[in-house]
Amino acid sequence: MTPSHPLGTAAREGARVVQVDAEVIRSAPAGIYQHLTLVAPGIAELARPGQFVAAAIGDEHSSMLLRRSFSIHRVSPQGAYGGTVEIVVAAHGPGTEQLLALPTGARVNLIGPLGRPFPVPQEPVACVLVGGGYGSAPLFWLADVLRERGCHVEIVLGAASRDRLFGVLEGRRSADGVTITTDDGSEGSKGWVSDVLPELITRTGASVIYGCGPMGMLRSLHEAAQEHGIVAQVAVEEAMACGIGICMTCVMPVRDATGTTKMVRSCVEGPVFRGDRVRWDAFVDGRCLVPDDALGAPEAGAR
Amino acid sequence: MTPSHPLGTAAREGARVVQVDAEVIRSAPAGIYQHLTLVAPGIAELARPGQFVAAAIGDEHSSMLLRRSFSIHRVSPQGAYGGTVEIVVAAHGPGTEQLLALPTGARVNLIGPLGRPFPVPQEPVACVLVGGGYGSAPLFWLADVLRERGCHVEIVLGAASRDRLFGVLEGRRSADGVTITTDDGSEGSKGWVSDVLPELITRTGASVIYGCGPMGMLRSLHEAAQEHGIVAQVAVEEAMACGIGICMTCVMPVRDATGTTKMVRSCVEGPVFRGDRVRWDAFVDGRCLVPDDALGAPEAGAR
Amino acid sequence: MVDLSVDLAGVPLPSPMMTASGCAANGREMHRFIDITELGAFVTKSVKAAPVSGRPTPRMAETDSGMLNSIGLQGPGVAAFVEEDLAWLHSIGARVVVSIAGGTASEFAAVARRVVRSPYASAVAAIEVNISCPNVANRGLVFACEPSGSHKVITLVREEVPRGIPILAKLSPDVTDITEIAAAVVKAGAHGLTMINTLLGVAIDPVRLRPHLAATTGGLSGPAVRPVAVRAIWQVSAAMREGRVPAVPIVGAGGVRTGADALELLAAGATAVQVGTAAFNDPTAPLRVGRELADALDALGVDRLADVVGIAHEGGLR
Amino acid sequence: MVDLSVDLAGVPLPSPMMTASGCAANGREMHRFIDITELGAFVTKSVKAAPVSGRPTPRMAETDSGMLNSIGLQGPGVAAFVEEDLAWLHSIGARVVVSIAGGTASEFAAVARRVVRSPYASAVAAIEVNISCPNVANRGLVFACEPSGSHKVITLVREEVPRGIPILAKLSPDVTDITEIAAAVVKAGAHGLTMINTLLGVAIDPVRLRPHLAATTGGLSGPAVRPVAVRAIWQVSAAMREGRVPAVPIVGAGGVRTGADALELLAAGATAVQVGTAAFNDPTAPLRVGRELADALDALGVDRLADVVGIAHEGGLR
Ligand SMILES: Cc1cc2nc3c(=O)[nH]c(=O)nc-3n(C[C@H](O)[C@H](O)[C@H](O)COP(=O)(O)OP(=O)(O)OC[C@H]3O[C@@H](n4cnc5c(N)ncnc54)[C@H](O)[C@@H]3O)c2cc1C
Ligand SMILES: Cc1cc2nc3c(=O)[nH]c(=O)nc-3n(C[C@H](O)[C@H](O)[C@H](O)COP(=O)(O)OP(=O)(O)OC[C@H]3O[C@@H](n4cnc5c(N)ncnc54)[C@H](O)[C@@H]3O)c2cc1C
Ligand SMILES: Cc1cc2nc3c(=O)[nH]c(=O)nc-3n(C[C@H](O)[C@H](O)[C@H](O)COP(=O)(O)O)c2cc1C
Ligand SMILES: Cc1cc2nc3c(=O)[nH]c(=O)nc-3n(C[C@H](O)[C@H](O)[C@H](O)COP(=O)(O)O)c2cc1C
Ligand code: FES
Ligand code: FES
Repeated sequence: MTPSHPLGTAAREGARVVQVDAEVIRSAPAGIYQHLTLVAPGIAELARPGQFVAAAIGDEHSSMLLRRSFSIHRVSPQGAYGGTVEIVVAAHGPGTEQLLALPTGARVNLIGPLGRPFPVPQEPVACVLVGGGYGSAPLFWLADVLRERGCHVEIVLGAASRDRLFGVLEGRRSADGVTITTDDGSEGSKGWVSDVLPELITRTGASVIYGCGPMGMLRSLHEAAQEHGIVAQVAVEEAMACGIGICMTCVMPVRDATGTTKMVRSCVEGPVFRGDRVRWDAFVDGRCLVPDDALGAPEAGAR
Repeated sequence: MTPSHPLGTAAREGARVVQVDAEVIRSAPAGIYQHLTLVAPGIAELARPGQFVAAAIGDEHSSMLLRRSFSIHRVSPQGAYGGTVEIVVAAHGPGTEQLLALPTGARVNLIGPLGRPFPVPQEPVACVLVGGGYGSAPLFWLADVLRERGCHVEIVLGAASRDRLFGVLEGRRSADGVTITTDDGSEGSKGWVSDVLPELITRTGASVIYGCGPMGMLRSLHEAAQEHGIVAQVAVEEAMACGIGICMTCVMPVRDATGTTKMVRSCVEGPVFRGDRVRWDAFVDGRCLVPDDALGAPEAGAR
Repeated sequence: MVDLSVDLAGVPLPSPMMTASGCAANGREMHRFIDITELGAFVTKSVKAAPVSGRPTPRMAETDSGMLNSIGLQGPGVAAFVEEDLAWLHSIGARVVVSIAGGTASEFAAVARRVVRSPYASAVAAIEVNISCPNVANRGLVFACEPSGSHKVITLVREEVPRGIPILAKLSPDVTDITEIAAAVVKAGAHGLTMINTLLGVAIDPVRLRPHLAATTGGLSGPAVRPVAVRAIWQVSAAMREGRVPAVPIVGAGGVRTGADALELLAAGATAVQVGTAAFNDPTAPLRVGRELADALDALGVDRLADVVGIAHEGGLR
Repeated sequence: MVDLSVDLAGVPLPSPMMTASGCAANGREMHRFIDITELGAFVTKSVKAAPVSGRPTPRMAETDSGMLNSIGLQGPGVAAFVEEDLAWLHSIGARVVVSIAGGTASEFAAVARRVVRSPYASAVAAIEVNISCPNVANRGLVFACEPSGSHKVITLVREEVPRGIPILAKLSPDVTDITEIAAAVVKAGAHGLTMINTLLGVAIDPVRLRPHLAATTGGLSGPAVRPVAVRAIWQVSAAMREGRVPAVPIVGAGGVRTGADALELLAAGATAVQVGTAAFNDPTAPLRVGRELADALDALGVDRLADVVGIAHEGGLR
């Protein structure tokens, strides 16, 4: 099937976001993941590490209406084909399965770059970048940016098993040091990233941790950061329907500068949040509750 | 996209119909149509001219649930790939558009052969075969079968314009004579197939007319046949949801041998009907009414 | 091996999988693709007392992940149904749920009588009462949209059907409060509920700009409506748990295409599952879905299907 | 060039295309993709008197050709809405339909008052009253499911809204007879109707076997429900033609993704068309559909959109 893709395209002046019919020019396996390179003029030029793209699945006859979000792995603003964007896709459900089966030449309607990027320190400090599974995808580009600014960069890659690690070689190229953990010990040290963090923070004197991966891991990064009196910048992955801020499905409770908890959209105010702002207590058993003290929360008991 | 196609397959003993995941091995344009060859083991071995196949569109995530029916153009029970089935697809709506864009190697869940074939005369009589547009698709195979039985075969191909004719060369190979009409005169004689029929019937002394094409054309074949005291066997094309007799959407009013009009399923009791059995009067303005005298019709006025 | 057997109001079925009325004709056609005796039960097309021609065509319109139909209960009438269809189903050993319809409550009762007194009654696993028919006596308003009409139909049918053959009332989702109708039919003696029938819908032909269906309105079915089916089952099942509706088994129907879909209906409270429109896409679906269901339960570590019926009301699998 | 302009209860709009409430936030986000001043009108997210946090997550589940949402009317409250959102919409020159909500009839009235008395009232093309909210005074039953509650809301809102700003009552399809609710709200003074809001649905997580949404039930939207939207518009429009409901314009909503879809709603009786869920798939959809609609009308040889409104009731195009 060659989808006819009559979805719109958009590139309004000053919007700093575009909607394009991107073309898959390379699709290659990477462990259990699929590494896709797409020609997506406009996105590459605007993007910064930590931002993401939202992909439509199929054409107007697809039964899947909602967009799928993917961290931007890398961009190349120039190149033989025009600007390209790379993403790393893990099979999850029907939408990701369709994407990873796309042949080169196929078209995907993409919106990006979306969300707030990882904030980059003004000073050349030491940083620890932690990626769980495909969560490492955006970190190598971030590492490059940090090292250009003179930061010392350590990367920690964790996963359940060896085949679920992404970017081990790339890590060695992009970072000053790479540490690997797997739950089953099939590569690196057996255990969780949180096991190796304290030593790494202490040894490098890191003043910021960047993380991307499952919620439980992000929480442990935040806790490790707090114990060492530093800040974690975490990129969350909440279920998103639109990715652009119009549906209100992707919210989570986050404190603002005044300490007030609000249900904020992780697609526009995130996906990167300061760990100490996130209301980790609200995430329970795969759901996220509205804290009783959140702005506009139902009166306790009235829920 | 490579559909995952978890639809079932079936080939029950004695059923004389199979459901297979067929593979497209050739897809080539033919005028404005697309000529598809599919490896569909089982179907080729069972099929006879006038029968059809019903194709599923996409996999379980397709928003298009209903099967699309296509006359079998030809079959080759043997061959390098196993039995193949050929169909000729005209772009109509989203389902046919998806089919005609399929690359070779794609899979299509097919059911066939379905419906009743064209009845073939016992004696070596003269026959006129009339196809409107892609309606000619099943006629060349029928012509071969008739000529094997010693029948004299004339083919009439009609269409709005030259690019909508299907099988002009094939007709010249398969028939004793080919007549072409186009509404705009861009090939053959300008006009309708019904203009050339009377002369042809008279000249060849035909005792049966076979037809496949739009309803209006089939009706005119029946009328021409009646005027000459012969029979028309027409393959109709009513909207079908399943093609296999379980949905009751494809019905039309047809007289049985005793003269009683019943709403019969054109997918199982047709698609080939004797012209003099069809209640042509019920087809009005793109709809088909239930004649007041049909079995089980609502009391007149109570509708 | 997962134990798929279920108890439907006293009738043991080896599998929860059924066809849906009107989506498998009366068996012969589907039997060319699957062995219908392997189903939990085969559900026949709703039959009325006399032959019915049904509606003019077009009778169907494809819609996104669904379809509209306006067949109009075309059928041979109960006498021919019993002699030709039920007899054949009986002969091959199928478990049959006979779906009955009528324009008046007494027509329903007459059809039921004819079926249960036939020589083939031993094949009848249950009677499904399709109360989503226009009530001739009430301006053609559908019985299922109104508690008192629904109550009356079930009451009269109940008088005709012997003990041992459960009566299933098939409900329409097109009501403000489906638990109200559920309560009415269970109180009238229904031993189970089938949910849901189609939703009323209209499609317009985008070229002619007139209704696509010759009958204007039709019934919407297919995966598009599954969330509505799951909701209806959820609501009625919750009302049963709260004692607002007497507890009886629910047969789920609406948009089931895969094993995961069937599991949704079961977890929401259904004991058995019908596959309707999906069979037009894939005639093997009623059995295929059962296999996929068994595989899904196996993967979840569940041994007995009965253990997941209504489990979503209890917080799900732990 | 097809003339797409329409008259919405006295308010001239250059195009029938609108966003749908809750499917375009309050404008800024979508304005990054399309110029929302080119729409017939921009419809804001339903706003209540005070800030609302909304429901826990997951708040959405994708379904076949649709989705369920349980946002729970998250919003900043009317004061912040007026100062931040309406002010901005006013500043860019958008025509705005302000959607209001409440837990009591007087909350609706208070929200309406605040909006129409604001300095930005000149941007308000209409007030859309989202009566598909739980009525605190009536066991949380949704206002739109019951004629008297709906009537009361519109009556009180009517008292607050000056002449020249039409009031649109937004109806729920989850009722036995939508024409009854339509009649109640028009009699209470609604100048138009928006149809339809979402259908109540449930999805079950196939692994956890518990409701996918943290809130259990959600609203079903998207192309899956379009046949229900067209049916609701058809029924109410037919009732208006028969004089059973006073004639007012209908704003169609429900499953519009393409120009052909919009044409379905218009031909069934809608004067304007909202695009909701499709915007999550394609944020340009509200304008793109308008272009496709113009092309479709052009191909049919229709010069004025107004000529096809309700044409399906008259046998369609000839
Ligand atoms: C900011 C962000 C970055 C992400 N980056 C990556 C990445 O680099 N590589 C990768 O493989 N995956 C990434 N994900 C997760 C990815 O979006 C989901 O795996 C994907 O949407 C699942 O779609 P599906 O059709 O396969 O599954 P389904 O479960 O069928 O999806 C159903 C619906 O739920 C939504 N959904 C389900 N899971 C998620 C999820 N985890 N996050 C967001 N939406 C979800 C989908 O968008 C869809 O609308 C990211 C998610 C977010 C929010
Ligand atoms: C016995 C038979 C033989 C046919 N042979 C051929 C052939 O050889 N080549 C060819 O190009 N077409 C043939 N057709 C017509 C073909 O089936 C339709 O063009 C096709 O189904 C349209 O699908 P769509 O998705 O493109 O259009 P849509 O209009 O979107 O289809 C929507 C729905 O309506 C049904 N439908 C619409 N038009 C028809 C129709 N004319 N006949 C049956 N169902 C319809 C489709 O099955 C589908 O369920 C045949 C039809 C029948 C019944
Ligand atoms: C073509 C068609 C015919 C139907 N006929 C009947 C019928 O005669 N009696 C009945 O109770 N339900 C009938 N139904 C409704 C189905 O039995 C079922 O309740 C509904 O379609 C929802 O299930 P599905 O989504 O799996 O199809 C019919 C449905 C379709 C699509
Ligand atoms: C995420 C979401 C949020 C919605 N919020 C509102 C709302 O606040 N007020 C309202 O009246 N309708 C709301 N709706 C309903 C839509 O406005 C619309 O009536 C419905 O979704 C059907 O149209 P669609 O199929 O085009 O989405 C919401 C719908 C969705 C999907
Ligand atoms: S995903 Fe839609 S608002 Fe964030
Ligand atoms: S197409 Fe289903 S019965 Fe003929």
